[in-house]
Amino acid sequence: MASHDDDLSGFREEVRQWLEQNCPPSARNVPQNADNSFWGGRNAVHGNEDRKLWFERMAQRGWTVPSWPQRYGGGGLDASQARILAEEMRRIDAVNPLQSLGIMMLGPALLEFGSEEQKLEHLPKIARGEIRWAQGYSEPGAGSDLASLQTRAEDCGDHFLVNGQKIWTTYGHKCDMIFTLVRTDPQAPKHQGISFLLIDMADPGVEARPIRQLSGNENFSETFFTDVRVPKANLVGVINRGWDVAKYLLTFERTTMGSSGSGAQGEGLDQAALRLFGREGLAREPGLRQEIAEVLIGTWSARIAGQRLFDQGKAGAISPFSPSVLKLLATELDTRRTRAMMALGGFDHLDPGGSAAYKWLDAPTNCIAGGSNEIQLNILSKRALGLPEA
Amino acid sequence: MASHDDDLSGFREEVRQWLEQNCPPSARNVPQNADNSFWGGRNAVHGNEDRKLWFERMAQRGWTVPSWPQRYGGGGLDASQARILAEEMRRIDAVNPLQSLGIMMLGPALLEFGSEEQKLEHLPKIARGEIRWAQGYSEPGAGSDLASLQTRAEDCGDHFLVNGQKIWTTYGHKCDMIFTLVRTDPQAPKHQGISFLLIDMADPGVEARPIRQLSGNENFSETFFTDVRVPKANLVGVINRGWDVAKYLLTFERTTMGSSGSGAQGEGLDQAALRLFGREGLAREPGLRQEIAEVLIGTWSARIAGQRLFDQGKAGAISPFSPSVLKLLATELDTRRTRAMMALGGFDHLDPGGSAAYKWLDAPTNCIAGGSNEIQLNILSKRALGLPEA
Amino acid sequence: MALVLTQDEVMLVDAAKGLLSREAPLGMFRALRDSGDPLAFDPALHRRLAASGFVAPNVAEADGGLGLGASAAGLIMEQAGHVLAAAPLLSAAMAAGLIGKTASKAQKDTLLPSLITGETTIAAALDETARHEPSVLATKATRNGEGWLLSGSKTAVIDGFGASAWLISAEFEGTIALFLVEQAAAGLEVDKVDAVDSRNYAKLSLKGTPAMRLGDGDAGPAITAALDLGRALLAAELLGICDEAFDRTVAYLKERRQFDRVIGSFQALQHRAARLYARLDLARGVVLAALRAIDADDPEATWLASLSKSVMTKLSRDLLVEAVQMHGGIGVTDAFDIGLFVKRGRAAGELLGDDYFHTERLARDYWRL
Amino acid sequence: MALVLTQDEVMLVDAAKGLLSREAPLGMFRALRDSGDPLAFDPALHRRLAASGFVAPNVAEADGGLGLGASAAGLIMEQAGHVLAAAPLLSAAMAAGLIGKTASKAQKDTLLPSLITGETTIAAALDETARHEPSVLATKATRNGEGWLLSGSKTAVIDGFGASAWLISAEFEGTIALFLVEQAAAGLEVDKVDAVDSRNYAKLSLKGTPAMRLGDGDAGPAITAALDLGRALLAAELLGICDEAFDRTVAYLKERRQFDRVIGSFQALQHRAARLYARLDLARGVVLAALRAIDADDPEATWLASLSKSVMTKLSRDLLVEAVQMHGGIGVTDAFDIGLFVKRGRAAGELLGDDYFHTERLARDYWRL
Repeated sequence: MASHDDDLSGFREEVRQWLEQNCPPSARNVPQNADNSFWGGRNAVHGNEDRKLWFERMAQRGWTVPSWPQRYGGGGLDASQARILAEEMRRIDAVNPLQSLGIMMLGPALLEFGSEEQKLEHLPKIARGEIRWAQGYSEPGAGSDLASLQTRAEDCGDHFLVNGQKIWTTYGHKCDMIFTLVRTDPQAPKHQGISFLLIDMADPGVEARPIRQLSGNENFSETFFTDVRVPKANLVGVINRGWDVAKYLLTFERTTMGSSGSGAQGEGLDQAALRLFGREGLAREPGLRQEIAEVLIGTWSARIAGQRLFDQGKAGAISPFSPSVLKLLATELDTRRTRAMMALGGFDHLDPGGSAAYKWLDAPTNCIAGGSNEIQLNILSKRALGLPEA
Repeated sequence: MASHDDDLSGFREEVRQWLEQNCPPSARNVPQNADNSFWGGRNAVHGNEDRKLWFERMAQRGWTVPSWPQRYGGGGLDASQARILAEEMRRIDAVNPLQSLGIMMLGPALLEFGSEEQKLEHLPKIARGEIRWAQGYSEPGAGSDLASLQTRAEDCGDHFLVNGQKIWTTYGHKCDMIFTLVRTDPQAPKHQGISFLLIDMADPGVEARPIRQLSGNENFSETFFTDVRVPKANLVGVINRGWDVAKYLLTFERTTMGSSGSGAQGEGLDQAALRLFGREGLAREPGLRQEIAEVLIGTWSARIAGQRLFDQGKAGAISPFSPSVLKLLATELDTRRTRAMMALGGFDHLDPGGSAAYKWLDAPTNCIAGGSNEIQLNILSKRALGLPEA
Repeated sequence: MALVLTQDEVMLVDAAKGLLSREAPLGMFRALRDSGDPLAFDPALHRRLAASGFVAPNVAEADGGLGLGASAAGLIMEQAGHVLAAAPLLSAAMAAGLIGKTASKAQKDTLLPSLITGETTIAAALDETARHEPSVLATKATRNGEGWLLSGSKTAVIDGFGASAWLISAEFEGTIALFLVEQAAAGLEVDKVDAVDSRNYAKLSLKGTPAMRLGDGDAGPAITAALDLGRALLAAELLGICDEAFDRTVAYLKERRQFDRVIGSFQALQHRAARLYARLDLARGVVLAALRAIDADDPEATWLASLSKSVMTKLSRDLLVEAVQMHGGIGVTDAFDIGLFVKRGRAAGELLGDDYFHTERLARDYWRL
Repeated sequence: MALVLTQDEVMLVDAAKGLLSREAPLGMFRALRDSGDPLAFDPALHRRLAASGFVAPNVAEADGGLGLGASAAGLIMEQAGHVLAAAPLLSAAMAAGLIGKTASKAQKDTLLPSLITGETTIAAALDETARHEPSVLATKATRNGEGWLLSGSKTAVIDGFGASAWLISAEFEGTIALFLVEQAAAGLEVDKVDAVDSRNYAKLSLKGTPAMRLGDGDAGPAITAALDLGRALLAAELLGICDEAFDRTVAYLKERRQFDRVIGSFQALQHRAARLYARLDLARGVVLAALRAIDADDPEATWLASLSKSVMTKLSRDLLVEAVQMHGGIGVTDAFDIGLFVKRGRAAGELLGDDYFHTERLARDYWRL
């Protein structure tokens, strides 16, 4: 134990020094939100030269994806080391060098289900921010009932011919490639005729149209496929077994959504309460104050849950239901938090350009996306509790 | 309008004077709860001589059942007059002279479905408190799914032979007669083979065993029927159409439960908060104070709903779903109110002999009885909203 | 008065519903929003509503109005909520209340006729804090010969941008007084404020701005009454918004299919919808009780106004979240209408005090804290 | 320490579960309750638990204990919650904490050995108000030669009836001090208090009662630490109670048939059960975090103790109501066991502060109010 701990404290020291030397001041203390993030891709846009440098230095060490194997462009760190890196980055408030669904979603799927060729082809490009990936799951008629999807990939010998429509493609209109679920066997039972396919969005027949949300943001697109030719090499895993890959990835997505909510970005509700109300004001409106206190209690509980999930991971004792639990509770808490923040600012927070209104209008999306919270409740009641179908 | 109003104010004056002269002081300011009520019956017990006198005087005028026709022992009052009587009784805090399921439940059913003979036989005895009635609906296997009841009444020519078991018979062990739902056609679809039967509990083969509740109270019994012979004259309404009577009565029960919760008996939560906390203490615990305030808001809203229901009744515009709405909200509010009262008193309210603990332990019963709140939600979603079966 | 609608009121509701659905369908509000029109309402629509007697129906008959009271104003607001009609109905009714309770005969004769016809719009500027707290009053009035000058600032002025005039509360020698400031007044700055519901709001800045005082007594009670009227009317509008959003949601539940069934056949959704139905039913009575009490000059009116605003703000918050959730992905797109209800619901809940404010107001009043 | 159980802890839990299910099944508690035994626990059971090291496992090794800390005490309490074992475990652990942090070596040597073996029971008497508010301290100590005399009263003394001794907080010359009062002390009146959970509680009245002071410094921090320990242990017990009530409810949902289906197939009930599962999962981490922080002398321990008590009190209130409702009629009968969990859950939630108290404590601390 002691010697591993010693190793780790040496590692921490090394990381700390490296970060001090390599993370430029303007890559620190940057509000970490979707707009400020570097997303990579063929049309990559860096916030500024310093942040570009920061990204390149991190990519060089494989620390854009610290725990991926080095041969795929990763840093090859173990869980403890990766955590130390994250902690040290947080200590100096370094901005995330590269944000991407490739890192969060496709990478883990390829590591688990991809062929060696696919790993060597795609993972380094993700790590180096060369390709920005979109996720193509939901369809207009297949939301909660994802497996009823109708986008069709027809086997044409050396390629698939893809026709159909996806919706809720995160930043689809800004992405280079998309990993999709497509139906390859229309005759099979609905979970058994689905495959997991990688499609280049620059290919003829692919069109992505942005969707405007309540907040005015355009974080999603509709994506249309019209006679798109996709090479067979782009099939991940076994044909007609794409649902296995999807299930695996949905769990990742839930965990991400479950943890992102627990640490609110930007000014916290607690601090806003002090700033807007002052210590005396907190006594004047006991109802709102109690609501804020309850949201804080939820936030602290969720943080502990994140810590516990990490510890369980290290101990190899993660419950398969934790992602659903965290996704459900964190997204609802987030909705409640943004509502309390709206109330706190009263008339001033009705400003559609302000961050309070923006976050409040965006929060419900996460209760629906990534498997609606009703789906999480179904998962928990059916699988965790073993309650029977009607 | 004006002359009717004049009539009413004359009536009010008359009622007020009569009450002043006829309601003895010891029949006033009596906490109105089950234990203090006069329930009538073959083994009737009066609180004291004055209250006995009060009951007799009221029964004499038919004011134990003010709005029933006079020929059945009632007062023959119209809705406005009945309301004035109720208001005037409340003004001097006169105790209810006679409480009974006969008044609340069986009477309305007989008025609607009974034969003239049955009305003349049973209604006056209810009005005069001679017979105390129990209600025999639920069975161990038929709670929410009431229509699946199995107690059987076999047609034996001049009588029915009844066998089976009822549960949750309110004060069954203290009652003289019971109105029951029994299965008269086991072959028919479950809602169509049920009849509404009156059974004398003194008859051979009837046994009622009290059930002890969480609060220690024994408000209910299990009731067993073993080869009980019931005259055919005791069938109310059409054979195998008892479900119509049951539905009609369940609506009455819901309305009663929906309105009883809105006016908490005994010291209110609001007054208790002042007494136990004082004005300053209310500021010291904002969370509990907010909870109490929200319960009060619910209470006031429910009172307005009661007023509205009355006004709708006068206007002939009652929604058929109001009973379910009020039953659902009032019983849940009651549970919440009793919980807040428990919290208010802290350790002292854990006393199992105290009224706070007693009410808290009894409150959940009403969320289950009278058609569980889940059944009310089913009624609302299916019938009020027209949402389809699965 | 009874908590059921009279025959006349039923006819009024039908008329309002008919006119609004013809002249101000929901798409009109969306088009107005997308146009970026700074006025954020259509004066022509407002005058058409006025022509039917829907603007400030609470002006007394003695003052040349219909004398239909808060009840009529509320029923019209409720119908306006169904289509999100953007017209300065709330400010007109509040102005009518304020003028009716404070102004001299001459002032009434000058102000009310054009208010009723919709030719002028008069906005009440009573708030000075972001979170509604009418006890805060820093605006001051001073004498200036025969007239008055005002200095201070106001926020959350409903229908305040481009108004013909503003009714402004200010402190004058220790009492609360009410003043009228005209559009062209010197030292007046009116800033349009954008809000999520794309309605008309303004902030006012007053620097020695000439003003006319309405009446001469303590305007405190009239201001409280106008705020209570506004609260009850917002509660009525929220009721319309909630009814509409709920009906659309229930319809969607019957139409949208997933897992080879309409999603409205899922019992978990059914029970959630049924709970909302029950709460709506209860709230309907509370809103009507508040309107009736205002019309009856019942001393409980102020208390019932807070109750109605508290109940409807809380219910609308819960209901509109459920409406979005039950619509799923489509519910969070700007192209779909449910979001328009969500945004207006939030703003209407916030204006003149949210549920936290009113619950606290009730508690303080009830316990005399 | 990590928020997962160590191997040793897993073994401890198994041992506790095994012993409790053999020696203290739920029926034992019911029988004890029905017997009306004024002690409300079985001393023989307590000694058997002690023999396995389950009583006051938090006594330090240096003081002759197992030194397993709050974590072990909490895990045992959690298991006790499953069977509602009535034994003075909570008071023993709190007494161990108080003595460990305040007493002299000689005092520890006198008091701790028999506490650990279960031969003596020592109850902490810290509360003076019906609603937990430890800042209220009216009990006074005065010098009496070499000793002290106490005057005042205490309430909600957990396991306080028939205890061998009581640890009593009192004010002495402006500081908070802790005293031990023996059973036979003059001027001491101990009244048993009945409670819905049929456990052992007492009120104490002290009139010039001779007492021994533990240590000589300010006992305030030790008292706060003991209260926090008690709160975390009650949270752990509530977790066991909720887990058990929930498991029984889910089992009932799979068994009870209505409308020709098991009721657990109704989606509305499924989703309600799933929500409780999720909240239980979250709460489990919170309780463990509080126990771990206490053992690590983490400055956040006091804060996490309040968090755990707040979260578990609220969850238990909601969960136990649902447990009754989902059992239907049978759930409200005295003959059925679920009600025993409801009653103990309420009392455990109330003791040492409910969710309202602890939410407020967190808020005041967090915002420095």
